[in-house]
This record gives sequence, C-alpha cells and structure tokens, in this order.
Amino acid sequence: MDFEDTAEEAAFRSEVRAWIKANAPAHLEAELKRANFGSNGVVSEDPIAAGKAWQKKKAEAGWACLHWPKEYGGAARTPIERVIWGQEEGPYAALTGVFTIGHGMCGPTVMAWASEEHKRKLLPPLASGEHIWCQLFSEPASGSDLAGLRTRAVKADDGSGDWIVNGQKIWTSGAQHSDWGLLITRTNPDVPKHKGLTMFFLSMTSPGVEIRPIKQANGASGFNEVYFTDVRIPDAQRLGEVGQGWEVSLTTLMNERLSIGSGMSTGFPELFRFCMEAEIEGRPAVEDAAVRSRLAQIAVKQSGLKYTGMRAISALSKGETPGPENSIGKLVAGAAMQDLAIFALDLQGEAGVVWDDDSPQQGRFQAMLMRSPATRIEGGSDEILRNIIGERVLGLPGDIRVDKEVAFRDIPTSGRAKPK
Amino acid sequence: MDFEDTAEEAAFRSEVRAWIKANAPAHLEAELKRANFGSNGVVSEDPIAAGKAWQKKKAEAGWACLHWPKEYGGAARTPIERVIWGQEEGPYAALTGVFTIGHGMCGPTVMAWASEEHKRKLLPPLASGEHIWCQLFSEPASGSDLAGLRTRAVKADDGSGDWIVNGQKIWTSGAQHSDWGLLITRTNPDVPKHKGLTMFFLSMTSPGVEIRPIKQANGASGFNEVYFTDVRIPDAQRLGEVGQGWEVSLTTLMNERLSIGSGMSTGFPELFRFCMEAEIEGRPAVEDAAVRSRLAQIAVKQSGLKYTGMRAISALSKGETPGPENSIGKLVAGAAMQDLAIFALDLQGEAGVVWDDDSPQQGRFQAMLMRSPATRIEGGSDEILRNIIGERVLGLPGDIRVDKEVAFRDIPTSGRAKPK
Amino acid sequence: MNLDFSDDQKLLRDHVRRFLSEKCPPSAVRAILEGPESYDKEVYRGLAELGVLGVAIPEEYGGSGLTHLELCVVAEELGRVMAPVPVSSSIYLAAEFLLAAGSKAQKEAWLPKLANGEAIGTFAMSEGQGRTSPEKIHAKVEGGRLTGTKSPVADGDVADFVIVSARDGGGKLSLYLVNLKGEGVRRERLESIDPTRGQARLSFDRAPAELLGTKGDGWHIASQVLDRAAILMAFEQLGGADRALEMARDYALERMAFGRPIGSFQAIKHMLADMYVSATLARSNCYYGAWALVSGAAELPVAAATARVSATTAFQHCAKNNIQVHGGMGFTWAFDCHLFYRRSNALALSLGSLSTWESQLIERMSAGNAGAAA
Amino acid sequence: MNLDFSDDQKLLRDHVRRFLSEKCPPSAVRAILEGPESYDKEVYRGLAELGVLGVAIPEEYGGSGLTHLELCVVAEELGRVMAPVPVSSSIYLAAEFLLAAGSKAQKEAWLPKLANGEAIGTFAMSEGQGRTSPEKIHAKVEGGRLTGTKSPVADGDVADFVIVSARDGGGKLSLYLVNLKGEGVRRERLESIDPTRGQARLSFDRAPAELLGTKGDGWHIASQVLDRAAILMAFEQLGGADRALEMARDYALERMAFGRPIGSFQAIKHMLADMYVSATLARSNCYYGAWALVSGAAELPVAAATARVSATTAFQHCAKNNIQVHGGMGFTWAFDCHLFYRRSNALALSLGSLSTWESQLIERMSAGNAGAAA
Repeated sequence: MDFEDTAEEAAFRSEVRAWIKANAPAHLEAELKRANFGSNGVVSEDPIAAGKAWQKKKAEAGWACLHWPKEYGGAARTPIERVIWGQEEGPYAALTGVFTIGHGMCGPTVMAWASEEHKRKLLPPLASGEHIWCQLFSEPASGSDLAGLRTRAVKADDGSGDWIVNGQKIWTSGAQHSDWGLLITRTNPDVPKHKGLTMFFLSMTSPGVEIRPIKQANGASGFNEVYFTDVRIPDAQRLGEVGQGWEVSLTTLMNERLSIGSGMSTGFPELFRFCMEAEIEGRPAVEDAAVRSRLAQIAVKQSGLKYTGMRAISALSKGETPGPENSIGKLVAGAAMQDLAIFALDLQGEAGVVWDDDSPQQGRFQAMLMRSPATRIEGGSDEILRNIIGERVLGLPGDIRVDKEVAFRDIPTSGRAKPK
Repeated sequence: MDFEDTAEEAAFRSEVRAWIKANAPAHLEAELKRANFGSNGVVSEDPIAAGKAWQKKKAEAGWACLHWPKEYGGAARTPIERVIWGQEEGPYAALTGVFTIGHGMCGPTVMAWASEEHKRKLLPPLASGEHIWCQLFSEPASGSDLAGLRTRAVKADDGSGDWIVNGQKIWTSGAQHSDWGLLITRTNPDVPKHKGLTMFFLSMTSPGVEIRPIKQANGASGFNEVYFTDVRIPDAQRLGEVGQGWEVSLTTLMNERLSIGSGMSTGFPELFRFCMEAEIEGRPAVEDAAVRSRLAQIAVKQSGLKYTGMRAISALSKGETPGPENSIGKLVAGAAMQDLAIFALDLQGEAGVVWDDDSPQQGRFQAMLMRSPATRIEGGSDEILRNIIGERVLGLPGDIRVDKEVAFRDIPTSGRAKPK
Repeated sequence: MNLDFSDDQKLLRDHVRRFLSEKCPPSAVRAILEGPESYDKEVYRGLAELGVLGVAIPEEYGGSGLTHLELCVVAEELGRVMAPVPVSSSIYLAAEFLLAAGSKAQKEAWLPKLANGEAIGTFAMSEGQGRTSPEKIHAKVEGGRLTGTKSPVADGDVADFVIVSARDGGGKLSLYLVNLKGEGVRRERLESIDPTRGQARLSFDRAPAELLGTKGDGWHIASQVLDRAAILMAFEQLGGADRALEMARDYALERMAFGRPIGSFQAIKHMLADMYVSATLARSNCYYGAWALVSGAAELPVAAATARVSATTAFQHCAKNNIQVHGGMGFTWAFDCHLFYRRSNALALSLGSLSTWESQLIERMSAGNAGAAA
Repeated sequence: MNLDFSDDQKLLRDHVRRFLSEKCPPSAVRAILEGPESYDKEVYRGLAELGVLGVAIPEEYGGSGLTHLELCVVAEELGRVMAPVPVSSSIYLAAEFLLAAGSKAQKEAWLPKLANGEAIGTFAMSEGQGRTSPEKIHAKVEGGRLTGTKSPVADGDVADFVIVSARDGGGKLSLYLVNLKGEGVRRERLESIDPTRGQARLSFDRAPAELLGTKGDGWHIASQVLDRAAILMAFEQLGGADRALEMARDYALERMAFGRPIGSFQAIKHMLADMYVSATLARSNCYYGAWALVSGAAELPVAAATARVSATTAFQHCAKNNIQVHGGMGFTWAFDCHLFYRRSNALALSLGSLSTWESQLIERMSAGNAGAAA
C-alpha cells in the first residue's frame, strides 16, 4: 500500500518530467487548464495545429504512442510507462485529444488486421500526428445496437474489385479534421446481422464523403454526421475478410475500454470549491447539513473513482492486467455530474438560471448541466454499461435476443409492428 | 375540487357513523390503533374471535361485504358507499383483516366461476365472518412467475372423478385460521404453462393438508407453507374448466388490484413526529437542513399517495372507474418506508441499533426496517409492479418470453443450464 | 369528494390545448430559442383573445371572473407545450400582487391591461447569487424613487412594469410598482439555461416607484403571493413532466434496437414506470394545491410547498430521463428533448430553488400543519 | 505505486478465509442469532490461536507485530462471514486505545490478553439517543470512581474491561479504564436489530476507574482512535458488501422465472451492476484508508471518513438489494439474506452514524484537506 514509484518507474518519471519541462508549450498551459467539455481550451492559436505540433515534437523525441512497436512509430514502452507519461504530461495531454481515437482505437485495429505494407504506411504518420483518424461506426438507427448498421457496401460492377459505399454515419468525433476513417459497412443483408458486416479504412477526402457537424443540445458541435454517396473504396483497404467486420470491430471497441486514465471527474472539486465560497443564511454553504450530506456522497464517488484508477495502475506496475473495475468510471461520473450540476444551480438560487461569465466559476455548473446528459450516453449508455458489468464482470446471462438468427433484412425496423 | 360529500353520500355517512358509534367494540380501539405489521393489534382477547364477532355484527345489520349482491350475503351498495364505510370504520377495519383475502379475492372468484348452488352455500358464511378463506397460489419455485407452479392435480384412478393433489404452496396468509382455500394446480404439464392449470376450492381440513408457519426475516410469522399429500378434491369443487385455471386466477388477481384504500403509509407521520422530538446538536432535528430535505421528499410522496387515493375515490363518487394511478401505491410506499427507517435509525445515532420498548416510538422504526423489505416483494415485487405500470399503463411491449410456446415440462428449471 | 376538475374546466383544457397545439408547436418554441425575440407575441395575443390571461381576474378589472382552478388548467397546458410567453410573470405574479395588495387605482390601471395582454408585468426580488432572504435585499426607495439592482428578473426585458421588493425609508421591506418605460430604468437581457424564457437584470437609478400594499408588509405579501404562484407554476411543471413522459414513451415504442422496440427492455420500461410514478404523485399533489388555492384553506402554505416540491422533482426527473430514453438523438439540438430539460431546470429555480421549498415545507408543517400530509 | 495488498498479505487472507469458511459458516452465525450465547467462543479462540487478533499488536505486548494492513485483511474476512465475535470492540477499539494512550503498565496488563483472546475489551461513549457529542457525556469520575450509564456498548455484556469516556473532577472529558468484573458495575444485555453482535447497557455506581492517557484529552484521543477503527470497520463492511453481492449474483444465476435465470432480466442485472459499482467504489476507498492508516498520512481523518461513508453506503445497498434479488425467499428466516441486512444496518450505526461521518468528512475536507479527494 503505497503511492511510490519503483526505482525504474522513478527514473523513467524524472526523464519524462525533464523532457516535458524543456519541451512542452508552456505558453498554452493556462488555456489548457481552462479546457471545457469537448475542446482542448486553446484559443490563442489554432488548436488543431497546436496539437499536431506537440505530437510531432513528442514523436521526434520518441515519446509518441509509447505502447506501440517501434516499427510503427511507437516506443515499445510498458503499460505503466505509458501511464507515467500520461501523469507527467498533465494538461498538455489535452492538446492531442484529437488523436485519441486514432491512437487508442483505429491504430490498434489497423495493427491487428491490416497487411504489413499498410501498417508501415499508415501507422507512423498516425503516431507522429501527421494524420488524424476517425471512427465511422454508429448510425442514426444503430447506436447501442451497433450491429444493426445499414450503411451498404457493394462490389462495383466494373470488375475493379472496388466497393461502392452508400449510407450515413453519426456521432463521428473529429471527422472534419480527419485524414483517414475506419468504416464498418453491411455487405450482406441476407445473413444474420453480425455476419454480414465488413470493415474498411478510407481517405476522408474520397469523393462522395460529406461531413456535417451535429449541433448538440448544449449548442456545441463536437460530433458530425458523415454521409456516403457512391464512395469508392479499393478492396485492398478492407480489414479482415468480407463478413468479418463484427470481429474486427470488437478489436476497436475492446481497445476503447482498455484505456486507463486517472478516473473521470464528477465535478466534485469544482462543487466543493463553490460550496466553500457560497453562502446559505449568511454562513458558508459547506457548513449546511444538507450540503454536507450531498457533498459527502459525491466526494466518496470521486475518491472511489480516483483510487479505482490507481488500483488499475498498481496492477500495471506489477505487470498484471487490471481487473474490470475501471468499467464503472463513466457510469458513476456521468450521473454524479448531472446530479451535481443540478444541485450547484439550486445553491445559486434564482440566479442559477443565468449562464454567463458572471455566473460562479464562469458558468461551469450550467455547462455541466447541459453537457452531462451526453456523458451518460456517449461511448456506451448507462444501460449498456450496466449490461456489460452484469454480463462480463458478474457473469450473468445475456439479454434474450430475437435478432441473432434472422437475416438482417427480416429484422423489424418499426416498433409499431408487434415484436415477436 | 373539494373534499365534500354529495348529499346522498353525507346521508349515508351519517347513518354509518351512527351505527358504528353504537355498535363497534370501543374497548378495543386503543389496541387496534397500536396495530403493527401483520396483526390487528388485539391482545386483550382472541384477535380472530374478536374479528369474527365484529364481522357477524356487521352482517346482521347489513353492513358486510357492501358491494356484494344481497343473495350472497352482501348489501348491494355502490363502490363509493363501500369507500365511505371504510373511512368511517377506521381502526375497527383492522379487526377483520383476516377476511381481506376471502372478501377481496376468493369471494369474487367464487362469484364469477362457481355454480349457483355453490355460491349460495359458500358466500353467505364468508360474508358473515363464519368462514375464513385463504388463497393457495404462490409456490417456492413460482413467485413472480405464478404460471410456473408445480402443484399437481391428477384424476383419481378409482373412477370417482375426484382429483388427487400433491405439492406445496407458500406465502399463504391466514392458512392456519382458514376454513376454505382457493387452490390453483397443474393438471397437464404437456401443454404450455398457462394452459395446463386448473382451479379448485377445498376445505382446509381435508386429509393430507399440512400447514406450517414460515418464520420471516423479522422474526414474525404472518405467512405459511401449505403441503398437499394425496389430498382428494371432488371434481364438483373445480372452478372453471380443466385447463382454464389461469383465466380463473386472473379474476382473483384483478380483484386484488382493484382494492381502493386511503393509500399505503410510508411511515412519514411517525418520522415527522420523531424529528420534532429528536435533537441534533441541541436543536430539534426538524430544524436540521439535511433532515428537512429528506423529510420533504418523503412528505410529498406520502401526500401524493394520499391524494392519489382521493382522486380514485372522486372517480367512484362520480360513478366512474378509477384510472391506473393506484398501481403506484405499494411501489412508492415500500421503498420509501425502507429508506425512512434507515434514516430514522441514523438519527438515533449508535442507539439506533437497540430495539426494545425504550427505543423511540417503542422501536417502531426498527420494526419498519425489518418489515419493509417484505413490502417491496409481497403481492408483486417492485420489479413486477414496474413491469405492470410500463405495460398496462404506458402500453409498452411485454418482456420477450421464451416459455410461452413450450410444454411446461420442457421449460428449464436450473439457471446453470444455458438459457435459450 | 371531487378531487378533480369540473367538466367545464375540462372543456376549457381541451379548448386551450387545441389552440396551443396549433399556435404553439415546438417550432414556435424554437423560434424564440434561436431568434431575437423574447417571447411569442402571437401566442400571447391569442391567449389574451381566448380570455385565458384574465381567467382568474375579476370582471370589474377586465377579466372573466372565473376561479384559479381555471388558471391551473391553463398553466398545465402552457407547461405541456413550454409556451414561450410571460404568463407566469404577468399573471401568476404581477396580477396576483395587484389583487392581493394593490389599491383600487392600481388595479384599475393595470389589471385590465394584463388581462387583455396589452401590458406585461413581472416581479423582482432576487439581487443575485443564493437563496433570497430579507437580509439580501438592498434595493431602496427614498422619496418615491427606487435605487438598486434586481437580477435575474424573469421577463424583465419585455415587461411594462415591475413589482419590486425594496427597503423603504425606515429600512423595512415594502413592495413598489415601477413603470419600466419610465426614467431611471436600465435593462439588460441575460443569457440563461432556457432562452425560451427571457431573463434580465434591472438597474434602477432613482426610478419613480409607487407603494403597493402596506408599508413594511413587503415580505409578508410576497410570501403569500409566491405560495399562490408556486401552485400555478407546479401545474406548468406537471404539464411539462407529463409531456416529457409521453415523448419518451412514444420513442420507446417506435425506436428499435436488437430487433425489438427499446420499450420492451426492462431498463427502459422501468425508467418510464418511475417517470410515471413521479408524474402521478405530482399530479395528485398539484390537485391538492389547487384545492387549497381556491378554498382558502389554512393549509395553503403547506399545500403550495408540497405541490411545488413534487412538481419540480417530477419535471426534472422526467425531462432528464426523456433524454436518456432517446439516447444520442436526445442530445441533439434537433430533437426537442433539450427544450424540456432546459425548461425543467429553469422552472426549478424560479420562485426559489427546490431546497428552499423543501425547507419551507417542513418548517410550515412543524409550525402546526403537521396533520396535512399525514 | 502499489495500491494493493502484498502477496504475503494475500496469503494471510487466504489462510483466514479458509479458517473462517470451516469454523464460521452461516450456521455458526445463526447459532448466536438464535441461541443464548453472545459470541462464538470457538471461533474467537481459533482466531487468537491463528495469531490474528494480535496481528497489529507489537511483539513486546504479545502480538505478532505486523502492520495494520494485515488487520485490514482480517477485518474484510470477518465481515464476509459476519463473524459473531467481539473483534471490533476488543481489537479495533480497546487495543488501539491502549496503544494510542495506555501507560506501559496498562499495555502490559491488557494487550497480551487481548492478543491471545484471554480477555475482551470494549469502548463506551454513547449515553443514549442521538449523535454522540461532548456535551452529551454525563458519566463522571470522582476520586477514581466512575458513576454513570453507557448505552449501547457493543460487546459490553461479555467484555472484561471497558474504556469509558467520562468527565473528570474538573468536568473535562477524559478516558478511563474500568474492570467490568469489579465492583459497582451492572450490565444488561440489550435487544438489537443484529443479535449476532451483543449490545449492552453498562451502569456504573462508583466503580473503580483508572485514567487512560492525559487528563482532559479524552475527546481528542477518542477521535483519533475512532478514525483508525472506522477504517478497519470499513473493511468489515466491504467484506459484507462483497459477500452479499456474490450471494445475490449466485441466486440470480440459479433461480428461474419465466423460463430464464432471473439474472437475464435487466431489472435484476442492472440492480446487481449497481451493487458491483458501490462495492468497487468502497473497495478503492478502503484501500485509500488502509494506506493512510499505515503511512501516518496527514489526510488520515479524511481517508477514514471517506472509507467509512463509502463502505457503509455499499454494505447497506448490497444487503438491501440482496433481499430484493431473492424475492420472497430473501425474506424468510431460513435464508441468510437477513443476516447481512441486520449486520449492514448495525455496522452503519456503530462508531457513529452515516450522517455523522458524512458531516465529518466535509468538515475535515474544508479544514484544509480539500485536495485529498480531488
């Protein structure tokens, strides 16, 4: 039970720390620390360019994609070294948020399924920040039920072997900045849904690709819709066999869940600070019994997530694989943040309705109120996460499935038709 | 919007009030008001005999089973008159709790399905309190899933036409006091589960019927197990056709849900009184902000249930059928009471663990703590109630069923076998 | 016993619902959300023409002289469609203040105009962060002139006059009526979590102010009127909760996942059942409030807090889970879920926050109305 | 970083678990629940023989001189099986008080006996209803004699000595050690919601009492020891939460309804997932507490309250829903669900109730350890 580095870890940490101190864009630190939901906070220069520059610098010094093999632009470091890097990088990590999906999900998928030639071509510029990747999975009619996707890829009738893609993807983060996309399509609707899927990668500048930002409920636009109209993809850009797309996608999604952070924030530090400053009946809010009870329950969630993350890091440090504990992070943090925001506004009284720079903490709680519903949905809704915990962690049986043995085209698409 | 009686209702109420004042066993009132979970509170004399005596007196004066036809021992009164009677009967209603299942569920089932001869024989002594009935439905392996019951009835091989019953029922309230029981059995395991059931009534003194009280988690014994060993039932005591038992049982269960009361208690009045008396840091607990917030949320639940009940009564008063609102009562009250009990103990500090007559309100909150888990399960668990609200009130589709088209004997009985 | 609206009141409800479904569809709400206007003038004019604004204003002051029950009916319908109009400020508050404490002249000057929609009134108490309490009111009136700042003031950007709580010369809290078109008034529109209802900061610099009600009686009158307004607001919240529940239910029936309507999954089904439970509790508590409002019952303060706490909880609960049922779509600007979410959280704060009303409920019950919710 | 127990500590855990699964099955817990005994003497003797009681007691006082981490491991295992033994009173409290404030003579007199199970100690602070606070302590010591009543005192019916908080001649709070086998002591066993752990009322009438620690330092010492005990108790609660979750999960896999294991229904599956979440948060917070306990960190008070609040919440949550998952069976005396339910609610109150610890957590964080949970 300690928070100390091993000797090797300490040596690595000081090396990292020294390099970051010498090389990080310190002039952006203040902006990065103000980062809010869905942006890295940089306003004084182009945030994407700043991210690319930082990634390039890291790559040149051998600090990019620490866990990747060297031949693909990585540094072949251990998982715990990656964690230590992340801790030391601190606020500067936000700079390269635009690469998260490429490095965390698309890269590993390419590594597992692409030809050696493609890997050597695609991965190094992804690692070095030259290329941005996005993930084209979700569709308007298939969110939680990803395998219900409808974007069609059919063989071109010109004998080229190319595929022609038509359809629509949604919730694509960073599509507008991306050079490459990882695209899952339906190539056969006459077999059960999981069996008729095929995975591709494609250039986002391919003719027929159209990107439209989605305006979110909170007014921001962190996501996009991507439309495909007769987009041509060479067969060589297929990942896995035809019909093997579901299996390929599991590589991507598993990598999504493997990512280990310091735990998501519930917003507790901000709320606590606010309750130290705000007053109820002339006394600090933090002295109010009702406030204390609410704060305490959120505090132990925040703390529990923090130390759950540290337990996972401890496992990595010993060369073990972390347990399933980290799956609770978003489930706990999303709901907690929403409750917290509502409570913080309540403490502001009638003025809580106002959302401007004069609001406490520049309107941070109003922003949390409006952003937190998305946290409870994106990347696996609360309900899907509870299913995953129930089934994969606790070993409970899956939901009864009515759509597994049926040809995709025979699965009902409207709820008004009576379900079987 | 008023709480006034119509002229007719007011006349009826004063007639009832006068009769009750003149006839009710006033010497038991104090004991009845102390009634706790699962008993009518009478200790100074035999509580069952006291209940029978009160029912008999009511019957002789024409106040028994107000909503039943006169030929079966009732008074052919309107639903609102029944409600008014209940309001005026007040604490004395607890006296005849042992008839609740007979009058509310068994009687209506007999009325709907028995021969005229049986109705004239069985119902008047039930109405007058001479006979007590119980309902033999649930089994150890079929609670929420009632139709999964296993108690077998097979035709006797002596050509008598009698049925021979073997099996076990559970959660039978009042079995030890009952003269008659309403019994659902499986007569055909080779057809789907809902189609192989048959309903009977039988004398609880039949040879082969054995009643064993169940000791509950709180130490009380309000329920029984009833074992059937080669119990013989004449075919004339069948209700409905062979295989029609499920349909017959729906009559019983529908009547269970139709009962309209003044709303279940969450325990709020007791908690409020306690918080007026208890102290936190030298001030009344009711002045503590955390206590206030908790109290307020329970208060509006208690109040909401009360006025939901009154809305149902209002509908009856206008000759309408109440809406589905009353289905929320037990769901709200059960969970609220459990939370409330835990909170009340918290306020008692370390002394909350003690459960004796010196505990606040004679240990009522400790009793609530230990009884409330049952409230959330009996007569439809929280989960079943949410299903009912979702499906019958909101019109959502039923759960996917894997057991409806299968012969009963082929339905898996152990979870370790993989479900289909 | 008749804890229900009368047949005539139900007819009125149908009437208002028809009008609003035609004139105030979600696109009208969005027009205010996204456009430069603070409220929907056409809808407001229509409501005035229907006689709906003056429904609880006596005939002698230009109203139709019906009861507050009719106003409850109207409020629920306005809440269902999240009507972007200043009814709560002008009718639940300004008109009620005039009725409760206005002089005959004041009533005659303003009530007919409020009833026919020609003028809009509002009420200003809060002066910034935190729960409003008497000590926090610093605005003052000297020599008939008001100086101070009130923020936020609902519909303060469009109102013609405002009733302000301020300190009189002796430092006591009194109420004043201030014409916002007059001198010494500065208004600033404020950004808020629910732009479909205007919020403003009103700054007064020696603005002419006339006393409303007895001097020194300001907190007392305001408490009474706020209780009445809370019941009407609870009906608005109830309407919103019900509509958010319906929207979620409809989507759960239509939306497919894994080959089934998502409403067949217990996670969604039970979420909807819990929404139904809280909306039903809120409805029953609102009816209790409506009864207290018209019967002049001594338990009005308890009934008001009960209805308000219950309806605030229900609307926030239903609006929040409506998004969750909708999944990603529920978080798009294009879907209407966020309109309910915004409104539910805005109304939870207007007239005082949930924790304030919770505290008041228990304070009032312990002051002697303990039997009320037993 | 190693926020985990060491391999040796895990070996100890396996060892203790094996012992308890053999010697302390549910039937042993039931024997105490239903029988006349206050605790399981055989299990207690066995724990002593294993060296488990003295695991954190220095060798010079008859212990094995390991760390409190080993004691955390033991506590979790005791919690899993709801061992009906007075370890929390005798070891987490009495021994810790002696270690924190006892004179050499006091330590020598009692610690070896606590370590080998020959004697049982406990701690008595509460004098009745409500949160314990200094003002509520009326027991007093004059001329070395204690007079007053303490209730409830866990394991007070079987303890050999008790450490009592009482007022000294000057009215200041001090701690005293009282031999319960001596004169002037009356004990009454109290009925409780969890009869598997004895509770008693101790009445003292001029009972000989010797000072423990510095005069007037009673509240301060007690706070420090209670913080340490709270972390150990949190591990007991964590063990109980985990075991209740496992029991519910196993039942959900086995029990069939509608032709499927009930664990395949989302209502049950998601209930279990939420139990897992709270147990996982509690485990992580307990490890934080364990770290603070052995590292002597300045944030020990915050860590103790964090672990305690989290573990209390988790155990109550898991024990409550374990019954719900079991349905009717869960409410029978014959099933073990109520053992967890009783224990979870009893432990939630021992050492001070949940609301007390919640309040303390935030008070401590605002006193300067704000960064701790950030």
